[in-house]
Parts: sequence; C-alpha cells; structure tokens
Amino acid sequence: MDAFIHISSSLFLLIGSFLCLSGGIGILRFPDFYTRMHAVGVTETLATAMILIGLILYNPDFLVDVKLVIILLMTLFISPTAGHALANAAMLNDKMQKDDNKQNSEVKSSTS
Amino acid sequence: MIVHLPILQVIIPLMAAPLCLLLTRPRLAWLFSLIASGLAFLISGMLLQQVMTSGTIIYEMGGWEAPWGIEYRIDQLNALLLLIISALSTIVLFAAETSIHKEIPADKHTLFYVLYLLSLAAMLGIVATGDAFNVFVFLEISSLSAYALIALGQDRRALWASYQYLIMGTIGATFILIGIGLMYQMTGTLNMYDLSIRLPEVAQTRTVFTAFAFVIVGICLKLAMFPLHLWLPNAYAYAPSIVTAFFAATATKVAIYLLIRFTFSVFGLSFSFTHLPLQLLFVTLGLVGVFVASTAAIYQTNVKHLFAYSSIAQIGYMIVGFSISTAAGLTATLLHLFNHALMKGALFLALGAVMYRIGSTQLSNFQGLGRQMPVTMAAIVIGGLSLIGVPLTVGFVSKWYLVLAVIENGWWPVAVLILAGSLLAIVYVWRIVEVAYFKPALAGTETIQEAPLSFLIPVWTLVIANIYFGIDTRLSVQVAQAASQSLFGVSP
Amino acid sequence: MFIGLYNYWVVIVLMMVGFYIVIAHGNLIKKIVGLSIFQTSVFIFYISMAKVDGGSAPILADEINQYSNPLPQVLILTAIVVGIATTALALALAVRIKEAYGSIEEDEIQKQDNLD
Amino acid sequence: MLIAATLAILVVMIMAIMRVFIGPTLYDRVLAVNMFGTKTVLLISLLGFVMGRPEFLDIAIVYSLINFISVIGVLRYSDHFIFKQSGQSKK
Amino acid sequence: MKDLLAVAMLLSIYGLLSASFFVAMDAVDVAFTEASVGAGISTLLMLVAISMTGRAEHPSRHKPLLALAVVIVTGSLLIYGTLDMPYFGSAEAPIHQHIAPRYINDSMQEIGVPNIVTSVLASYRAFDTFGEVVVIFTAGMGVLALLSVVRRSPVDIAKIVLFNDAMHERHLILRIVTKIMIPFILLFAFYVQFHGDFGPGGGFQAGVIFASAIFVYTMLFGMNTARRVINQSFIQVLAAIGVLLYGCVGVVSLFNGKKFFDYSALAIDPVAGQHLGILFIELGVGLTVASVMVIIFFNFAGRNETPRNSDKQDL
Repeated sequence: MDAFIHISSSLFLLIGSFLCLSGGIGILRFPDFYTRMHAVGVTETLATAMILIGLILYNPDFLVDVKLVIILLMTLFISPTAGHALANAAMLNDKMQKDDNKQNSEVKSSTS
Repeated sequence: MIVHLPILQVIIPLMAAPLCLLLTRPRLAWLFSLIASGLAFLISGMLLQQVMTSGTIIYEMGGWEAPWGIEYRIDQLNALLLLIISALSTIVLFAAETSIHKEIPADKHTLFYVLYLLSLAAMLGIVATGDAFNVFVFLEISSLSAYALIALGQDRRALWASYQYLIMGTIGATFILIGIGLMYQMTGTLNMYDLSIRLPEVAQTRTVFTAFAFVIVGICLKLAMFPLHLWLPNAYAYAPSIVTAFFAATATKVAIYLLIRFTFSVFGLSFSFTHLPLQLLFVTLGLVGVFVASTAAIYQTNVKHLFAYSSIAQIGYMIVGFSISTAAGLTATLLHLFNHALMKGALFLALGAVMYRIGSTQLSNFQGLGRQMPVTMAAIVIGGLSLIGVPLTVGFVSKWYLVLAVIENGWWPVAVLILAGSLLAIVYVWRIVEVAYFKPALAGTETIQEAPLSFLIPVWTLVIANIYFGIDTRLSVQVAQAASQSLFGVSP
Repeated sequence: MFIGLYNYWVVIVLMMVGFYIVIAHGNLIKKIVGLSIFQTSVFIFYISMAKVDGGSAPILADEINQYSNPLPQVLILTAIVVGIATTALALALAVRIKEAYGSIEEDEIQKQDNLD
Repeated sequence: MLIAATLAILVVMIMAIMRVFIGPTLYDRVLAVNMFGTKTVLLISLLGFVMGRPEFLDIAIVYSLINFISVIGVLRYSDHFIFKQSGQSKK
Repeated sequence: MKDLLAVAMLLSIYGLLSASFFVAMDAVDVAFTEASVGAGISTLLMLVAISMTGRAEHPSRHKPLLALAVVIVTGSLLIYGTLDMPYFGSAEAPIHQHIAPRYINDSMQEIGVPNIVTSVLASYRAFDTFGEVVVIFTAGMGVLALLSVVRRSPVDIAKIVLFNDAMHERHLILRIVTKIMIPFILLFAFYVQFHGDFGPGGGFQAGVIFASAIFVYTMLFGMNTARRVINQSFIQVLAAIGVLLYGCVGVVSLFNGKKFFDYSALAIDPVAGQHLGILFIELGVGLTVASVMVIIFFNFAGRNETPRNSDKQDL
C-alpha cells in the first residue's frame, strides 16, 4: 500500500511538473497574448492541482493536508477568475483601442 | 517612579501622540502636547541632576538584562542632549499655536501636533537608547515625521525638499543599518556597551572597518555634514517656521550625538582616531564646510535659506571640535551644540514671527522692519551677534573654548581659519541688519505690527538664555566637561 | 578560497543595483523602486547572516536541535515595516509633487524651481 | 521526485520572468506575473517538504492571496488608465 | 524599462523571490511579512501612485557616470568588508555564539512560546517592536497629512459614482468570487493573528492580510461603497488605540512596580504573564497595522478618484 501511494504521489508530481513546463514553454513561445493566455490558463490549474495532490499523498500529517487542500481550493477559485478578468480587460482594451483608431481615422478622413 | 524616569522621558511624548489624535480639537491637542513636552523637559532636568550626582543610569526594558534585551543607558552626554531637545521643543511649541494658524490648513492642525510629538519622542528615544538597532528604529520614526512635517509647508517646493530629504535620509538610514549589520556579524551583539567591549577583539578586521565607514557616512548624511548637506537648506527654508525652528535646534544635534556616541563609545577612541585618517578628513571637511556654507549664506536672498546655510557652517565648527579628539575639543563641541541650539532656536522662531506678520522671509521684505517690529528684530540681531561670536553671547563662549582646544593641540592655522569663518558670519548677519534698519520701509507696509506675545515670549526666553549662558558659563561648561570626561573615561 | 562568501557578494551586487537606481534615475517613482530594492537587499543580507548550515526555522519542535539565528529575523521584521512605511510616505510625496508640479521628473521639477 | 518538481518549477519561473521582461503589452506581463505567483506558491509548498518542515504552508496560502490581490490591483489601476486616456481623446 | 507599471510588477516579483529566498534561509516569519508587504501592499500602493502620476518615464538622462562611480566605490568597500566575515552558514560565527543561544535554549522556559521569533520580537526586544508600531503609525499620519482630501462637492461625487459603476459592470465574475473570498481572508487573518505563537505569523502579518481584504473590496466596489462600510475617522481612532494598547501593556507593568514591558507583572505566574502580554501587544500591532494600511490606501485611492481639476483648490 505504501509503495502504491508513494508511486502515485511521484506520478502526480511528475505530471504536474510536465504540465508546468509545457505552460512555461507556452508563455514564452506562443505568438500573441490570447494564445499565451490559453497556454497558461489550461495548464496552470491542472498542474497546480496535480502537484498539490501529489504532496497530499506524500504527506500523512492531517493538519498539513488540510492546509494543502485549502491552497488547492484557493488556486481553483483564483486562477480561473484572475484569468477571466485578465482576458476580459485585455479584450476591452483592444476594443477600445480599435474604437479610438477608428475614431481617429474618421476624424482624419473627415478633415482631409 | 523615580526609577522609571528614563523610560518615562520617551514614553510620555510617544503615548501622547496617539492620544492627541483622539482629541481632534487642535487647541486641546496643542495644550496637551505642550504639557507632554513640558513633562519631558522636567524629567530630563531631573535625569541630568541624577546623572551628575550618581553617575550612569541603566534601565532595562522588560526586565531582560542588557545584551538580550534593550536597555536605556543615560550618562552625562545623553542627559545633556535630552535636556536640550526637550527644552527647545517646549519653548518652540509655545509659539506653535499662533504660527501654524497662518501656515498650515486648519484641518491638519491636530496631525501637526501628532507628528511633532512623534518626532520629539523619537529624538529623545535615539538619544536615550543603548541599543544600536533601537537607534535605527527611532531614527526612522523621527525621519518619517520630519518628512511629513516639512512637506506641510505652504510652498510647493516644500514637497520637493521633503522628497529629497526622504531619499537622502533613507539612504543614510540604510547605510547605518548595513553598518550595524556588519558590526553585529563580527561581534554577535547589538548593545552599544557590549559592542564597545567586544569590538576591540576584532578591531583589525576589514569588516569592522567597513562597518565603521558605513555608520559614519550614514550619520553624516543625516547630519548634513559638508559634502552631504544638499538636502538641508531647502528642507529648512520651505518647512513651516515652527518645524524649522524645532529641527534647526535639535535634529542636527541628535546626529552629532550619534557621531560622538559611535566614534567615542562604540568603536572607541583608539580605533576611530589612530587607525584611520579620520582626524585629518574631518578637520578638512569641517573647515571647508564652514567656508563654503558661510559664503553661500552671504549670497542668499531668503533669510531662512541664509540661516540654514549658517547652520551647516556651525555644524562645521562642531565637526572641527569633535575631530580634535581631546576632552577639551569635545567639551567645545558639546558647548557649541548647546549654544547653537539656543541661537538657532531663537533666530528661526523670530523668523517665524516675521513670517506670521509679513508672510515671507525674503530679505527684500525686511526693509524697515527694524522700526516696525523692533522687539523681534532685536532678537534676530542678538541671535546674529551670537552666531558671529561677540563677547557676552553664547556664541563667544563656545568659539573661545573651541579655539582654546585647537591651540592646545597646536593647530594654529585651524584656529586662524575658525576666526576667519567668524568674519564671514559678520558679513551675512550685517546684510540683514542693513536691510532691516537702514533701508526705508516698503510702501504699503506701514500697517505691520509687532509680533504677538505668544511669539515674543518664547523668542525672548531663548534670547535671554543666549545672553545668560554667555555671561554665566558655569552651568553649561560644567555639564559639557562632565559629559566629555565621561566619554574619555569609558574609552581610555 | 572565498567560496563561502559568494552569497554575500550576490546580495551586494543587488544592493548596488538598487542604490544606482536611486541616485542615477530622474524619475521619482523609479527612485522609490530603487530604494525599495536597496532595502530589500539589505534584508536579504541580514537573513543570510542568520542561516546556520543544517539549521532549521527557529520554531521549536521535537527532533530538531539546530536552529538558525532568530535575532536577525526579528530585526528584519522590524526593518521591513520601516521600509513599507518609508515607501508609503515617499509615494504620497510623489503624488503631491505630481499635482503641484505636473511632473515627476527630477530635472523638470528642478527647472520649474529655478524659474520661481 | 520532490527535487525534480522543484527544479521544473524554477525553470518555469525563469520563463515567466523572461516574459515579464519581453512584454510586449501590459497584459502579457500581468499574465506572467500571475503565473509566477502561482508557481511561487507551489515552490514554497515543495520547499517546505524538501526541507523537512512542511508545517509552514501558511506562507503559501498568503502567497496565493497576495497573487490574486495584485492581479486585481493591476487590472483596477490599468483600467483607470484606459478610462482616462479615452476620456482625454474624446475631449 | 520605461513603463513604470512593468517596473512595479517586476518589483512585485522581486518581493516574491526574496520571500522565497527567506523561506530557504529558514526565516519563515520574515518570508510571511515580505510576501504580504513587498509583493502585496507596496506593489498595490505603487500601482495606485503610478495611476496618478502617469506611467511613462522620460528618457532624459543625466550624468550616470558620477552615480556609477559612487556605486562602485560603495560596492567595492562592501565586498572588501566581507572578506573578513565568517563564512556563510558557518555555525562558529560570533552571531551564533554570543546572544542567540540564550534565545534558542531558554525562551521556552522563560516565555513559553515555541516560535522563538515571536518571543524575541514581543518580549526580549518588545521595545523595538513598539518602535515599529510607532513607525507605521507615523507613516499613516504622514500620508494623512499629505493626501487627505477635505470635502467634495456633490457634483464630484456624482461623477465618481458614475465612473465606478461603469467600471464594475465589467467584472461580474470577479466581484462574486471576491465576495465569497473575503470572509475567508478575514478568517485567515484571525488565524494568523492568534497562531503567531506556534507558527509563522503574528500581529503584523495578520494586520496586513486583514487590510488587504479591505483593499480588494475597495478596488472592486469603489471607494464610496467602502466608505459606507468603514468610517474613516473611526479607523484613525482604531490606529491610535492600537498604539495605546501596546503602550498600556508597558504602563501597566510600570504601575505594578516592574520595568516597562515586563510582562511578568501581568499575572501571578511569570510565564502566564508573558503569554498575556504577548497576546495583548500582538493585538495592538494587528489593530494599528490594519487600520494604518487602510488609512494609507484610502487616502491614496480617495485622492485618485478626485477629478483632476478640483485638486488645485485644497493644496
């Protein structure tokens, strides 16, 4: 049983690390903001969850496990929310800039 | 309660500050802070009395003995400084109520008193403490309140001056922090007395040398010693008058105290002055400071600026006295410290009165003031004479002792240069006198009246003290000598 | 030979970066950032002093008999508070300067002052 | 295994910092900072285990909170910019 | 880096990194504080300030050479100074020999608190901590003196409300999640406050976390809503009370004939007295820190929301 828990803990950690790394490569290599956002958003929650679950399995102490669960829950809440807010803000910003550009060009065309 | 005097000294103004905030009514807050400051003054008097009769007082916080806990260690030097600070603060505070009505918006009066008390308490705390890190903490309280107080000035340049002071002050404090860290690294202790015992064992290491350099540079930044003085003139010139009077009289004194404490007590005389070319460096910087600052003072058009530069010059004298590193030199420095607090307190407070009536301290606005505000101007003149060092004023006493100490050490050229520096002082004081007494009043200024009594009483208290201690020098000289001897006793 | 000191040297480099930003940059906010970096590096310096090889965090527990030095940690807790207090006040001043001068660049403020 | 995971996270943190430096838009940076924060939370949790004293996970909780707050802060105050800029451009 | 917002974010990363370093160096309490302060509060304050001062740095440069020289001299002096220092981590260094052993070995009997940092902070060096509380109080008063806005005309308030409403409709999800989170953050703050004796944490950290919950609320729901919840003059009173609470613990021991901050005067059993003393002063610290942080943030944010043209009047 111990061996099983140990192996599964290691497995979770491994998957988590792999996801982390892929997210990292994503944020560095993807061409524009939204794709980067996608790379991070997809991997981040899962990777965090995997690593934390791995740690929970690794550790037998109850209080520590509770804290880990709290962290896990918080991440599950916070990451998507923050991602959503960020994407939202970025989109609005883009839209606004386009509007501004449009206005500017309209002004220009009307004056010229 | 007599045992607890050292802590009460600091804790009364410190606890009075938040209470002041709770009072909200500015007038009440003023009365309350006046009482707190007055109490601190009384306590410091009692402390000085106690120290002079029975020697060093040690007070351990929380009952933990010294290197583990924080202790207050009051000897003659601290007691003298405590007395200067609390006395000046009380006298200056007396005029505050009237002055800030003109210079600070009404909704910030209570805050002004809160910050003032914090600053007072922090200075007392720096002086009283025997723990190096505690010095840093209280130094920051006093600096933070100083930045805020200076920024309360009307002119927008006050903000900029305060910002510059903040940057310089924080760099200085961080340097001191690094220095304390290095000392701690080598000795494992933070208590100053313990440091002075344990430092000689490791005195030859490069680390202790670096620690010394950082502490000294940090203090010199706070002190506005000559090459690092750039923040001071603007900060003094644009702060509210009361704040200027208070800081000019006390803040640099605290820094000088720290310099003396660290070089003489903590690092020890032999380390500070024999291993390092400190003496030469400080004499040179002190003298150059005297000349550069005095010359700069001559060319100022704002009287507050003028006296701020003169403060830097006076700091130069103190540094010269300090760098002689004999008991006589240190006595001269301490005397000058005390006397300079009296002069500058009187001068800046009188300028506050001028500011109250005219709303400006530009030299051109002083025309005819000798007739319109005779009492205030008389105070400025006496203060100026004291700056020059005319006999029968305190300025003469401390210059006399300084020159004696220098000559005793055989530094004839330095003595000559000190006297030459006084000549420059004559020039800049004369400029004010000339404008105030010998030029006709500006048109439309006939309505200017004498300053109100709430100014005149504190100003003249200080002026009379100027003259009294200039004639009867027994008390001040005795205390200064006792203080400097106690330092040389600690570190032979 | 001096391999045991590399940690301090890295910290010193960090400190000096912060210090350089403070004195060389003209933007008030950036000066404050530099100050913050400078101070934080000093904190790191203190904390490195406290570390003992094989030591553990100074919270007593069974089965652990070597702890790192708690004293520098206490000092730095205090110093961090001092740091944030300074930063807050400096930022407040910067905001007021912006309102009064319309700029937070050192040279422009200097220029305006000279005009007065 | 713990150490391997720690190393992986360190590498990712470096990548995130690089993205913060490169930018190019503000939102890229916020994204990277956010990611960096999450990874710090993981790093702290892992470090606790590597050093053998995992009781100190409170710090990790604080980190995740702070991370959240700073993202909101950036958004809140960058929104302010957009608002002001567009207001000015309309004037 | 000419974009100041990016600089602020990098500063936040620096805070996080140094905090991680503190964890690696066994300084968990410090890491706690640095994370909440360096990465949290100071970044937030910086962001607010930048939003008021403009985010672009001017490219003008002047004489970096002198600065470089000063920096190099200082740096090489420091490196020179390290040459005689005990090596990193060596247990024989004087700092581990002289004072610290007593804290580590005896604090359990003398104070009875497992977290040595807390016992040194709150009892052996309680006066430093008092100074720390006063520092933060001073900063609060200073910011108040610099930034407090007197009173706005109703027109201005209407403008602000309009602006805030426009802001908030966009972030519906954010608002709801935050609403759920805030009670937990507050709860966590209390946990940190009272758990400080046993693990990392204590009054200061708790105060900062508590304040940050209020920050989030303010940022998402606007100053006016926040003002309705939290009365500003009440907060000022709280800040003062925190300092006074701390000081009064010392004064009580004075009246009992013991030295200032000697907690053994608080109860018959000295260790129980220490516990009581630490509890009270941590409460004082928490109270002051939380309220001062809120004061600072409110004054910054309040200044921020004032429309530009009305600023000049109250200067």
